[in-house]
Amino acid sequence: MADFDYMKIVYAALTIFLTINYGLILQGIIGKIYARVGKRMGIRIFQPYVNLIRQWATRTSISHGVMYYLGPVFRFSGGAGILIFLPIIYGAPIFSSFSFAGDLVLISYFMFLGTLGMALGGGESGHPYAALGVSRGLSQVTMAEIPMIMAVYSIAVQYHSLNITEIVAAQQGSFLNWTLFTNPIATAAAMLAFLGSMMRSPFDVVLAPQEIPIGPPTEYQSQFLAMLMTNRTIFPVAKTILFVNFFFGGVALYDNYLLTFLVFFLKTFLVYMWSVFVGLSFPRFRVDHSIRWFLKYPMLIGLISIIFVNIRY
Amino acid sequence: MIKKAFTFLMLGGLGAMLLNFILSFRERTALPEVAAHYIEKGPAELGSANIVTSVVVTYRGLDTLGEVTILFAAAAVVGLLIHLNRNENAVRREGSEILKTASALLFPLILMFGAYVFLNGHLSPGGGFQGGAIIASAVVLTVLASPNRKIGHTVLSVIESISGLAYVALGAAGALLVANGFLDNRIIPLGEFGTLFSAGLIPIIYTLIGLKVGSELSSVVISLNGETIEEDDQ
Amino acid sequence: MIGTIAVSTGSLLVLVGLWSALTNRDIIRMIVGFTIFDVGIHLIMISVGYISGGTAPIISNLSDIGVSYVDPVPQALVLTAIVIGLGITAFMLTYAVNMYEKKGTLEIDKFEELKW
Amino acid sequence: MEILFLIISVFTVITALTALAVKDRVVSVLAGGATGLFASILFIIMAAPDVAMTEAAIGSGLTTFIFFFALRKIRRNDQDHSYKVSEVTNRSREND
Amino acid sequence: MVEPIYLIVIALGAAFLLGLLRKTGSALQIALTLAALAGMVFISAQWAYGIIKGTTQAAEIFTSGMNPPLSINLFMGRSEAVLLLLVNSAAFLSTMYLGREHKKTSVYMLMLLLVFVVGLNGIILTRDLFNLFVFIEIVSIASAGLIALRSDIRQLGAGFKFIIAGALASGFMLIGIIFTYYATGSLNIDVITGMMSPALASAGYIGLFLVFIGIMIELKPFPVNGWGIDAYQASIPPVSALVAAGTATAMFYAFTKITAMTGGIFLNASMYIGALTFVGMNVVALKQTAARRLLGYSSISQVGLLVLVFSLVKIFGIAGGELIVFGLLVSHALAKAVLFWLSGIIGKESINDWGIIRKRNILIVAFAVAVGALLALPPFPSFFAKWELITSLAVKGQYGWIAVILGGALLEAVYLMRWFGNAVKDSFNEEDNLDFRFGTLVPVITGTAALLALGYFSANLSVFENNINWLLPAVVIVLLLLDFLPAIVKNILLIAAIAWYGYPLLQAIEGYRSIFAAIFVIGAVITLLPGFMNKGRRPGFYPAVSMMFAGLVGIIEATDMLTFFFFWELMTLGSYFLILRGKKSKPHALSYMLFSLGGAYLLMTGFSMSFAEAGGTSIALDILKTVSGSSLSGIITILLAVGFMTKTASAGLHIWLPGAHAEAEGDVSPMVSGILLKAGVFGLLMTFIALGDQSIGKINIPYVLSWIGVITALTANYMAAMQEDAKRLLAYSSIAQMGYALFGISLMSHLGWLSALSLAIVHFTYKVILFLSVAGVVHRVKTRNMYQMGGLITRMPVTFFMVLVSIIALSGIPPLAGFSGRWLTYNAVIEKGWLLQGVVAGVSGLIAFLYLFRLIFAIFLGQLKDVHRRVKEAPFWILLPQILLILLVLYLSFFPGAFLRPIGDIVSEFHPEGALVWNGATAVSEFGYWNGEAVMWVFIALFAANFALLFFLNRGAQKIKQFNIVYAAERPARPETTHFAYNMFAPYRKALGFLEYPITTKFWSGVADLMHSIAGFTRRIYTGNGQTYLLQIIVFVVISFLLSNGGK
Repeated sequence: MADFDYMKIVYAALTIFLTINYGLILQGIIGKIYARVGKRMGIRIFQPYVNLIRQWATRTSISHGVMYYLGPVFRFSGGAGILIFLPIIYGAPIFSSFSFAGDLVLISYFMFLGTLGMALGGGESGHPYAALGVSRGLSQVTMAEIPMIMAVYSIAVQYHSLNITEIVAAQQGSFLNWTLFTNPIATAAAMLAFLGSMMRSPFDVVLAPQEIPIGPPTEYQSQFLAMLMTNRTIFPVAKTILFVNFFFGGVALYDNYLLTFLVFFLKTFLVYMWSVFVGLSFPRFRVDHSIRWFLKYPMLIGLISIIFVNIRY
Repeated sequence: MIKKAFTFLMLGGLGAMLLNFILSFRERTALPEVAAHYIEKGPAELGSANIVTSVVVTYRGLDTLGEVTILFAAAAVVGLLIHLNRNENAVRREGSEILKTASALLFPLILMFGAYVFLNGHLSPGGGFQGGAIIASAVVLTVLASPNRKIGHTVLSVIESISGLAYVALGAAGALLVANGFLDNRIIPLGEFGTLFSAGLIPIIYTLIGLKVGSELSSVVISLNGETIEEDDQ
Repeated sequence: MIGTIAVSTGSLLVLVGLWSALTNRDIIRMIVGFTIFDVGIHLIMISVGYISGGTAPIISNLSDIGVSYVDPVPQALVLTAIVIGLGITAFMLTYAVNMYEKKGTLEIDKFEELKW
Repeated sequence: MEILFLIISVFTVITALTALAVKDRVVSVLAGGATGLFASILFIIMAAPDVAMTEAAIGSGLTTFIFFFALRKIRRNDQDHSYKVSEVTNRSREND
Repeated sequence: MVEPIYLIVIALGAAFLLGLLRKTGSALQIALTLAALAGMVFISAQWAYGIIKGTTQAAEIFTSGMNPPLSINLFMGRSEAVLLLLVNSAAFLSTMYLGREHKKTSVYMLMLLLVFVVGLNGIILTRDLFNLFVFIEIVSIASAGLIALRSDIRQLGAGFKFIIAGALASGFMLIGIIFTYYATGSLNIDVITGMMSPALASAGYIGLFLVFIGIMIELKPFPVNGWGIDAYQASIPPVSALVAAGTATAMFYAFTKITAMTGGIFLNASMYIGALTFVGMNVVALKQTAARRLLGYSSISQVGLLVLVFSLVKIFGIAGGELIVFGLLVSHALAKAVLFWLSGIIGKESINDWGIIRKRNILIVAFAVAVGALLALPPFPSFFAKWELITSLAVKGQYGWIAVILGGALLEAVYLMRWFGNAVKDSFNEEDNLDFRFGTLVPVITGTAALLALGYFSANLSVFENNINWLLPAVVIVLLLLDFLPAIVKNILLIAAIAWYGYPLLQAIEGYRSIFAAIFVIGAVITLLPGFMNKGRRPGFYPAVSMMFAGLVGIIEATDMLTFFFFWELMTLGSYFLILRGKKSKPHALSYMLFSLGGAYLLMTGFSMSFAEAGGTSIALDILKTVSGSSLSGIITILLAVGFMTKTASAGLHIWLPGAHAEAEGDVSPMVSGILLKAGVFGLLMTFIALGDQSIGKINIPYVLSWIGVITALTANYMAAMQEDAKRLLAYSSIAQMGYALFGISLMSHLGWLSALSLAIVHFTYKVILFLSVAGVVHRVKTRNMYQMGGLITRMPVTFFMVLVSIIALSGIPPLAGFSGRWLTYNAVIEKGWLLQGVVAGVSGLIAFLYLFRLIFAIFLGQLKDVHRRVKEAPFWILLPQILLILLVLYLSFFPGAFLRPIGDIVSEFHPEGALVWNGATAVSEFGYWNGEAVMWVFIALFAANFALLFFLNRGAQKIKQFNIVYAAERPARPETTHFAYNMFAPYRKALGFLEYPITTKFWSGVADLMHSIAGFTRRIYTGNGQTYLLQIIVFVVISFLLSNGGK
């Protein structure tokens, strides 16, 4: 570790901070859109800021136990970890701080750390709905990830690499180099998988116990919740960035920083919107339905993408 | 019925096998080598006029010892089974007076005849087995005549054992002492050909066999008649 | 010729004896079948040793060579076999008697305690 | 000689068949003994006096005796113990 | 040197003398009999020793002072001497055993015994055809008498059937003898042998045939042996023992004489009859529950095997065939005698009542030894004999016969092992008594000891050079003898022994073996630590566990196939005993044993095939390499791979594992799951290192295996997620992990193998931890059902931490060590291009989360049950090994390079291309990169920062009461109602339930049912009717004649 560049820690912190802000804004906008589609007023754009700060400011003197305590820690470590392992903006060392530590396999698996922590924390609360939610979530995510794994293999073979930076690099030049156009089937499969992992309708039954009336996160309150909320702010962004990197040419560093951020915003927003759009259009699946659904078209598409790259590359 | 037909079919198969042999069977015109040796050299070698006897007692003596053993085993099994299923209280019908008298008269005669048969085994047809059987038939007669009479079982078994032991001992003596092998009859001089005291051990062995077979068969008969040899033992 | 007749007779006796043993359910008569079977075998054995015009292998005079004798070996074997046969018959009959005492019947198909 | 031999052979087989065919146990045993006796005549013709003697004394004589002792014991036990069922079966056996 | 004729003289003399001693006390009578038999044992031992040592020449004994064709001669050679020793010893011991019967049977029993022994000796010694017949008759009559020693109706019926069948057989033989005499003019076996020419054979054909078939019937061939089996069943056990050890041996020897005499014209017939008997009897035995009848079936089947083997040896001119036959014969005779004696001590009719054997441990040992010898397991003579047989057959290309022999042996294993399982597990009535006394014990112990000793000697007699390290099995014996010591002492001894032996071993051994050696040795020490918990003696545990570890170490050390196979079987046997110790493990241990044996037979075939392909000279393991180019290499690969896959429990061959591992004792499960399974991986690696990438036709074997591997992983993970039983869950998880390992190996590349090997190591660590944790929990809460637990984190925090770390490691989540395997697999899959398999592997990895969450949640989280409020932390001795291993896991996680680099070097030896490039702590592959240390630091930093933040902000938080939650507007009062753990993944099951459809189980139970219904159908030929048996014999004779005479 002698030659370690300690500035990277600062960069990483900066990355996290910016992402939190971006995520909060995104949440506000999307909340607004959701409401408007439903002919409601909706929240204020900055309402997520308020919520988050309020939670951070509240204190509780309740804990259900060690794992309950560690749940949010795991969760946030997982979310933040992904973010700093990701090369966010191609060519900008500041925004790809720890991407030297591993490739996309690392990121795909690191994602589960948070999930696991959350599951365990919720579990220790002793609340049956927490476990119920976890079991549903796990059930669903296993199947939802199938097309994703297929798509990952597909593009890894296509680019002959597991290195995200290299994958992004290969898509530079023209938007026709994007995976979206060079390997549309894999993209389709991955985008379907994306739906499953974004916890939105039709795949949000996982969170349903919340509504009747509490689930894993709501057994948490105050700063525990705040930590979870922070993670929920950055995690979708991280995920979106990953998809942008994979399929939509990534975000290259332009000479004009504003342009860079504009492209970044546009791409991530649109990708994020995809899940919102689907969520608005379809009713909720039961878990066994969604499992079966993922085993049908998404998997088929994934299979085609694999066969495609097998033939082509 | 089907079973019988099937049995018939299978015995037919067996018959075909035998027929196969019958069809290829030609009566011998000359003796095989070994048999020729027995006929030609046998009398000089062993001193027995009856070649069958010399074959039985000496040349194939081990067979005969085995044969005696089989009879011994059979008698033991009969004794064992009867012993295990003793039925002391059975009342047996007495034979008629005529039978009783006849048996009393005949008994020593038959015994003597039996002795004659086995003593002359090396000279004429007959021998230990036939003589033994004749002795046993004397016992049969007695048993038929007076079924409830106790016959000297102990005597029988002593005779049987001693003759058996002596047989084995003489055989071993052939291997151990004078002659060339187990059951060799030449441990005593062969004597003059054609006389009673000739052919070395053969008449002695045949006598022992006769005694043994006679006592064994007798004890079989007695056992089957419903008595055990050593009732007094219990 | 005598030899062939004897072999044939022996074979027939073998078959008749077996038939009797195989089809009579009565144990006593099965045993009778076996004695007949034995007699048949003995006949076959003796006929194998028979030589046309041969005399019994009892030599009255050491010097009369040239007389044709029958083979003494099969005769010795048969002698043994007959005694063995007696042993076995006695043995079977003892069994039969005991079986009868235990079960009161002598039908072979009543003794199927052990099977499969 | 051969004719005699053949005739006795035929008798041997006939007695054997008799032993097979007759219903009565006793007759069957006797016929079996007779088979042995006829055979011993055959043995004599075939120059086997030793065997003939043995067959007559043991194979036919003593064996038949033993048969009768066994039969006697069976019959006697029939009277000693009353095996009702077996008697019935026995009788039916002998009748058919 | 005493003349052999005195064998007969002594016995007969004693028998006749007994007649005189009728009136004396029974003690004298028995003493006389035993003295006579002891004399015979002495004479035969003297000859056997002299001839084997070479100090004595084989001797010919002429009776009546004439030379052989004129008189009957006996022959005392090596075979005769050894067989006589065997037969006479069996007779001596059985007579000892029979002492008690003597009172009831008067002197007759002893007479019959002596006569019987005379007959056996005569059969073995004589060289005269008619004399042979006489002795056979003696044996027949004497044994028919001995059958009826109790004279009950069963014995009488059986004895009568025995006599009439014997009379028929001897009648045929007599006709045959006279026909032979007619054709050859002689009765002397040697003379006839010398005369035998094709012309003569055809002239005397019927005669020779009848002699042959007569002897054959005496050997009780299937299906015309109902009379023989009835006799076995009806006799009192010591008599059956004598018949099985004595008569069968002598008759078999007579058969060999006759075969030689006929110039081999009936070898084909005897070969088929032997095979039919061997297989047929074993099939029929499947449905048998009467112990002695079962033994009867088994005896006859073994004789069938002997006949078959003898015929094969003669037909194909197998060198050293005599030793093969002898090994089998002696093992069988001794083992069967021991079993019959045991059956007498037990005194129970049904094999389901044998639990009473546990009243005396020595009896179980004897039982195990006898069963082992029958199944040709090491270290018994039969093991070496079978090895030589199979290799020789392979050299001759007789794979069909190999299949028959091994298939039949497997059937035999089914009922013998089932019986053994019953004996060890079934309950028994404490009030029942054993016939346990000096006279019954000495025979059993002598037989057992003889089997063990002979095993040692037969290894030296083997024609193959082997480097079996007898030190290893010796440890087992020592522990067996020390079984009376307290468990703690034995534990110390065993650990010390392993350390003492293992430490130099680990330093000396190199290459991929060193990895497995490390797992086995270190694993052994670590998993033995919990043994210190036991206060008592723990009888039987240490011999078994030492046997397993001895086997594991042995396969590592082995350099030749025989040694490897020896220790492989030893390991299997030891682990079987271990598994069988579990409370409800009876059926699972059985299926474990059967699958293992099946696998072992495949290995044996594979080894033999490669031995044959390589020229049939060397059995070194290295010759596997030389056959990689041969035409059979594909088949060899399949045989070996499938053989090893039974051990790794790949899909289709896995059904034994869940039960076996779950039902095993707490500290046994980690041994069998964490350590033993690696033996299969080791074998697979060994196979593919030597044979490489093989194909059969256009089918690539590794490709097929890759699919089997990932499907195993997928289905097993799914099954694991559906379990309620914590140990079953872990067991399925092991299956899945071994599936990954298989997949890794099948990739046949540097990265693939690296992943498989690293998986083997890390799987060892976390699976041992998990099983031990669960063992600790089960130890405390007394149930394995997870839904009956819950909330134990507060009671068992250390255990919880162990499980937490292990499941993170197992799931492959960075930063812990399990991730290395995943990362390597992805890289390897892309490199190889087998993406679909990669996808399945990936999906099954996801499904693993389901069961891991279930495991930790259902046990440790949720609400604590009322009954568990006073549960304590797991005992120290269960925690200690976990702590040691956790340290290892953390070390491997921090420095993945520390083990990936050396392994990479080892793998490079076989697959140099595609190796990882190490750039500091970063591993770089063709596609990606990964820096384990950096990930670890990032994680620690994030974790620490977040934790510090939360802790600082929430410093006052207090743990609240258990029910301080509200759901459905209620405050729960009972923990049972709020623990969501039963059928946890119900929706999953609803959607994917088809994966649970037990195809494999259905298939195997279908096979089992089929075999049993065949058995049920076939055994109806044994009607119990003596007359039917007679008819069967005649049918057999006629059909055999037609078939064998077909060409003429």
